[in-house]
Amino acid sequence: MDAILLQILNGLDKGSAYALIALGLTLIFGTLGVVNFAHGALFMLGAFCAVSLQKLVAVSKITIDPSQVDFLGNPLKVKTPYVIEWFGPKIGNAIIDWNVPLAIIIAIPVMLLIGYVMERGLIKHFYKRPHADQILVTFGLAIVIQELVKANFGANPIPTPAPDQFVGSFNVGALIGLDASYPYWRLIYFAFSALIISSVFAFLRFTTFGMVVRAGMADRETVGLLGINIDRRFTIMFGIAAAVAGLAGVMYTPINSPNYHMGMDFLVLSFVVVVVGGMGSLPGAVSAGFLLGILESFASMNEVKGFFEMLYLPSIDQIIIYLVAIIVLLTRPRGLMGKAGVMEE
Amino acid sequence: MSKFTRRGLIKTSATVGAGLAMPTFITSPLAAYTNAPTGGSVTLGFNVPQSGPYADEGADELRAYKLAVEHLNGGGDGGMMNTFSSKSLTGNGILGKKVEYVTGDTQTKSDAARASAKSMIEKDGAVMITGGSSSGVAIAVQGLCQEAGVIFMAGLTHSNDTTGKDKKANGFRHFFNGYMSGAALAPVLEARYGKDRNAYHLTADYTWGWTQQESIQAATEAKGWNTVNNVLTPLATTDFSSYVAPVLNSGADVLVLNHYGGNMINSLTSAVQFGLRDKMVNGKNFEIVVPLYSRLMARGAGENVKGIFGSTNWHWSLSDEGSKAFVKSFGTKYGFPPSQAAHTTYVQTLLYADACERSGTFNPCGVSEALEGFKFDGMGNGPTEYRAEDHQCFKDVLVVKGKENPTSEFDVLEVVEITPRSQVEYAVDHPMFAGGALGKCNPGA
Amino acid sequence: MGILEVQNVNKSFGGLKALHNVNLDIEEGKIHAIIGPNGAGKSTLLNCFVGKLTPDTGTVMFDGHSLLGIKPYEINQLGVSRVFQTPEIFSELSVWENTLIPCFAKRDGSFTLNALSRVSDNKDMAEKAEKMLVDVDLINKKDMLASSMSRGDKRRLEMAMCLSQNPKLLLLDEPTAGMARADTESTIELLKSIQKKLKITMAIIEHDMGVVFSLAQKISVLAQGTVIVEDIPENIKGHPKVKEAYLGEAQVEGNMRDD
Amino acid sequence: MNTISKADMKTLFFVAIIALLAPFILNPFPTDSGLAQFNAGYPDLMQRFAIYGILAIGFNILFGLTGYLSFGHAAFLGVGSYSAVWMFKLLSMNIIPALILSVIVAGLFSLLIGFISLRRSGIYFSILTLAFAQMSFALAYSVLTPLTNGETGLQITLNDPRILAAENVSGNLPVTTLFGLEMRDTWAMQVGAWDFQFNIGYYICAIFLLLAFYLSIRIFRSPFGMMLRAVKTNQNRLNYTGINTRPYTLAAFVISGMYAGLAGGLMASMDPLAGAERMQWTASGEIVLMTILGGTGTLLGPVMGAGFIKYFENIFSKINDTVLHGWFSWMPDGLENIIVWVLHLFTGKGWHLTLGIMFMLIVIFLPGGLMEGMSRIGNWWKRRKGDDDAESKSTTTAAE
Repeated sequence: MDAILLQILNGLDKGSAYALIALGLTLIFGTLGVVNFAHGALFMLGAFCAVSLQKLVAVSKITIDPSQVDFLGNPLKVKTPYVIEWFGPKIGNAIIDWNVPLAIIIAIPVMLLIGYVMERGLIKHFYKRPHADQILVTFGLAIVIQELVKANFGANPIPTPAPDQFVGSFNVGALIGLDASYPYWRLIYFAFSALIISSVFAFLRFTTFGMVVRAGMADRETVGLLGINIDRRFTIMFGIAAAVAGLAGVMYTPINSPNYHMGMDFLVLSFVVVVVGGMGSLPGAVSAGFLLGILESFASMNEVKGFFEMLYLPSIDQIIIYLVAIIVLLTRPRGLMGKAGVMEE
Repeated sequence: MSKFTRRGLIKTSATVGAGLAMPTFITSPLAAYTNAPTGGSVTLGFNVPQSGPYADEGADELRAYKLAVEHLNGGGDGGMMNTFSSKSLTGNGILGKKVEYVTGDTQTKSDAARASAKSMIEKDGAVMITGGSSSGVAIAVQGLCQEAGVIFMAGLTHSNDTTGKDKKANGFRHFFNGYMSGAALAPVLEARYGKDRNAYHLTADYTWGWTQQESIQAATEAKGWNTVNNVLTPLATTDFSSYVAPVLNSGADVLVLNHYGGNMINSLTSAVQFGLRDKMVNGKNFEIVVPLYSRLMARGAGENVKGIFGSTNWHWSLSDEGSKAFVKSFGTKYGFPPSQAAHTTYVQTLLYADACERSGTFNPCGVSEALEGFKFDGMGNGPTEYRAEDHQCFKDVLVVKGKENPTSEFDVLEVVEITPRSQVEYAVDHPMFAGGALGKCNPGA
Repeated sequence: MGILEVQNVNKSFGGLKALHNVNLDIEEGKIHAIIGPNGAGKSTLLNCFVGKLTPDTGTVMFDGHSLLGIKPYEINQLGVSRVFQTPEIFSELSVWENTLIPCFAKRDGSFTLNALSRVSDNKDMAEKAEKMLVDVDLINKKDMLASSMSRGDKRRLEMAMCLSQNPKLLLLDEPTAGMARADTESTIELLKSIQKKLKITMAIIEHDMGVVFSLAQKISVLAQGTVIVEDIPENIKGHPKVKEAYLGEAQVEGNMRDD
Repeated sequence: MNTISKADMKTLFFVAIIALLAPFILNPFPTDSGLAQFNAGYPDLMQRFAIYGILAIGFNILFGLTGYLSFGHAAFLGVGSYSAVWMFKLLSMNIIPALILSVIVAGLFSLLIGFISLRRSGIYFSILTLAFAQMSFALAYSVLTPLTNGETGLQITLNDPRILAAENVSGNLPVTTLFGLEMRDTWAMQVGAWDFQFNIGYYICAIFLLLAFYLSIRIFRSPFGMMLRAVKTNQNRLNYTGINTRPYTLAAFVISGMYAGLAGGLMASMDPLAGAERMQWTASGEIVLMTILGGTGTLLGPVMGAGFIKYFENIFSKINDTVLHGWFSWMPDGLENIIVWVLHLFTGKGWHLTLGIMFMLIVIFLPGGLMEGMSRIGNWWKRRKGDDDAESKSTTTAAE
């Protein structure tokens, strides 16, 4: 039981990242009709917002300490971050320590801006072009973004730890009479994702803006005929989608050290998630994200692997996502919640 | 239209005619071996990952190569050439020819690596290929060099197979291997953690992972450890939480992570997040072991590596003369200490050059003969020997531990023990290295 | 006994009953029009004939075969062709190639991998296609891209493609919708001449009462998912039930008066 | 010959000439000049141009003609390579049995995957093919190691059985041959400062490329090809014309799978190694990029796209700082360093960046891919020469 509870939590956690990226992809696809292969790159950029902030707060004053030597035998250069100089060790260290949560504040405007610029500068010109062109140009953009990040930050992962308070784990199982400890930060990640997802849904559901956008997603022309500037709203939605991906990236950094190709690692999986959920369906994207996350976690359990090995399917964890995608698409032609006629031509 | 065509045609045929009239057709001179250098220079091919997850490692390798070329051509402070026990290198290139080099991108894919190596051989006339930072790539390129008739001086490759079942006469490996990691680590682990331990292995599900796991399992079991489980993890895994979570309830008190690179960082991070290191199991502190460490990659795991044992080929904090000389010239040139990848590739270049000098030729068969059974010192790691039978280098292996109080961002690992060479040696026909044949050296052409 | 017999067909979408006990009998060789106000279920009914929808209950028999549960291409192979509201042609192919496609389609639906001969080497097909284009007066637009033609020409092309298969039943879904007056007239003439020459049974769904009354030999009026009247055109005009069904649809009333 | 039209014959002839003279055309710069870096006329890259050309031609039959975007085509390439290497290991080093087996195995594999995936269309089809290919990759990399040799890739070794081959006494690995002609044999010709390489393997690849190209012309112009284009533009009308599209799409899928198998087999014949990465989604993506970059649905485009990407991968990645400094050494030091620093971003390890930028530029400004660029240049040239309309029109069609 403990093991199952743990794997459900793991699944929800993995699913959170899938769901957030898939949600953004679907928002962009549903509003603008654009297949955005650069969405993984936006996730990665979010993560690098945290890395940049980390580098920024670590900018240091260098003093020479003759009592120590560096690896070449020269006097050691001691670095003291300016934030510590200015605010004293207590606040300074706290700022450095709370880098990741602070990065959220920075990431929101930055990602909104990046999304806005991307849409106005590039994507806008591709609305009427075939999906293949959209894929190619956004893929090209993803490579460019990725390589620029690599040129700046290198290819190795960069550790960006969570604040000290959140290091360690919490016995979630104790709440229901089991014994299952789960890391704090992963719990926070899940809660944060749930918050973001529900705010996006609430925003679409309860605000006038959201209602117009939803109406536009269903029938763009009619809403356009009503004299509403739907394009402008869709541009904003692109920014929001970029921000969602970015926030997913920021919060993900303490879970796994970010590197420049983390976006590509998620991209293909997110597309599978979107399609399994059904192209254009927001609830579909979110539920497929969590579903695949949980299935992936269960597939990695020794018992499950052993069971499938008896069925001559060794290493089920390698293929589970793709296998599920195939089964879902063959039994439900348009994914779990897809609408007819979307992207089928 | 017709006018234009006719004029065009006349013009073209005139050019062709001129081309045919001019030529002095010379087919390439009959050479004894592939890419025999003819002019005043010799070209080496540095084939390293420049894109993909190991790009930083590749960049460090490339820095070391450039340094080695500089030293061979008489520039800089000469680095390890001054401490190297063989004194045939004099700083006037190799056999009097200036050393030039070409670089390529392996992309850490065996296919791309071979394409890149082929272009070096076919287009640039490289007479030796070196580099790489994964066993798959090393074995693939080693096979190519064997076929093409050039020498391959392997870079980072840790799989037993490189000098085991996939060994080739034209390929040489300076780096250590999975077996040696196990042999070096096991006594240290026994001393620190005791005889009565239950180990749980997480292993990258491909050839290197398997051989690494096999080696460390055998070595620790010989010390009395019990292996609880070995779980294979897919290469593409980025989040290891679902593999780490079951470890606690398995009854194991040691977790061995047979992962490298990004996989290692992520699995170690997950394991630490799940609080494994704070747990007591069977009345003992729970421990994590990472058999193969790379300083560059360990940095990516940040705080999480502190106090965790592993093995490494070389480390810049070594205090022998060779290491000191290398760290000095590398550090002066680039401003930070070299990684083990840089050390390996630097040494490999020097060793190749030296073998050419000693044999008096670039012919792969001559070079190979000079390297086989070659004993040397002064290149870090103490007295070293290239074994003739499998072209594996035998030298001391370092057991390291994540440093508790690093003084700089490069100061991630500390050397716990230098395991003497005798302890990590094995017979040529050891079962983990069986199968495959070295074959004969191939000079190509 | 008609060539197409529809008996007790019911179809609901969720809670909405689109078709309710529809009975229809289309006689061989006649032009049969199905009319009705918006939302009466005309299109749903048509989709049940061609395999796009399967009725919940009831039967649709064509020439002794049930049309239920079989694929559109199988229905076509039985001899049913369909003309769409917006012409469905191969818009990225030339007019010439458009007409060739039905020529190459085997009536038994068998597949042969004819991948090595040139299209133009198949002389009999080329002749057949050429004749087809002459018939619909498009021969001088042979090399045009189909998408660049006028709507009337597209309709004629589509009609030609359907007719080249010698269908036993031709289904027309608002064949003159969105057409200019002149195009409408010529389409009516075309249909009349086809019917005269080839004696093809036709079922037409139409909004334009002018077209209906100048073409149809029999009319079924559909309202709220059920057939309320089925009779010859003369009796439909001014039928109280029909008036009732169309009540409020002033435009249609106007149309009827106009005639 | 009446089997293909004059215009197509011209195109074929053009390709044949280019293929024949490739060692000259691709080596425009003298060997010792700084620009020699840009020369692509060495055997391996020329072979790759031809092989990826075949792959892209085949992919175009599926994507360009039929409109089905497969994201898993690399799987067939990989399967073809594995089959070929196994033939080298088991039978002999002759490439003919290897190629035959690769085409057959890839055909069967694509029949299986196509049969299932073609039940869906649009992006759902793409994801199904992607899923199959990724599963193949994952399994080939780990579980199927006995069959594929996993991470390292399948290679020939000295102790392979090779039942049809004579006893190997040399102690060296045998090389791939065509009835005694060694694939790696190269005849080098020096003309002045130039050095041209004529490689047997390349010419064999080129012959297969021409055959593949010829076959693709035949398919494009055949009733089958017309039917495939009809599938792309309007499946609905086809259905209402009594045509079941499944056999057509499946045939197109299998044909393009067999092309990919042939390409994989040739790849292994030129260099007897089959790596699992050949099946990864990025490899499939590369095929898609090649086709779109060159010009989807055109005859020549995919081959050009393939050449374009392979050129970047192999040439730009080798331009390192030393090379750059060599080029600009005539400049004043400060300026030289600045220029090298800027270019350094785009070459060597930055070649991906250049590739990404090129993708974007081409897609933005040339929606029809490189072929559109070609025809634009052609038209511009025509207009400059004051040719009449009819002439330019006929050439545009021919270029297709």
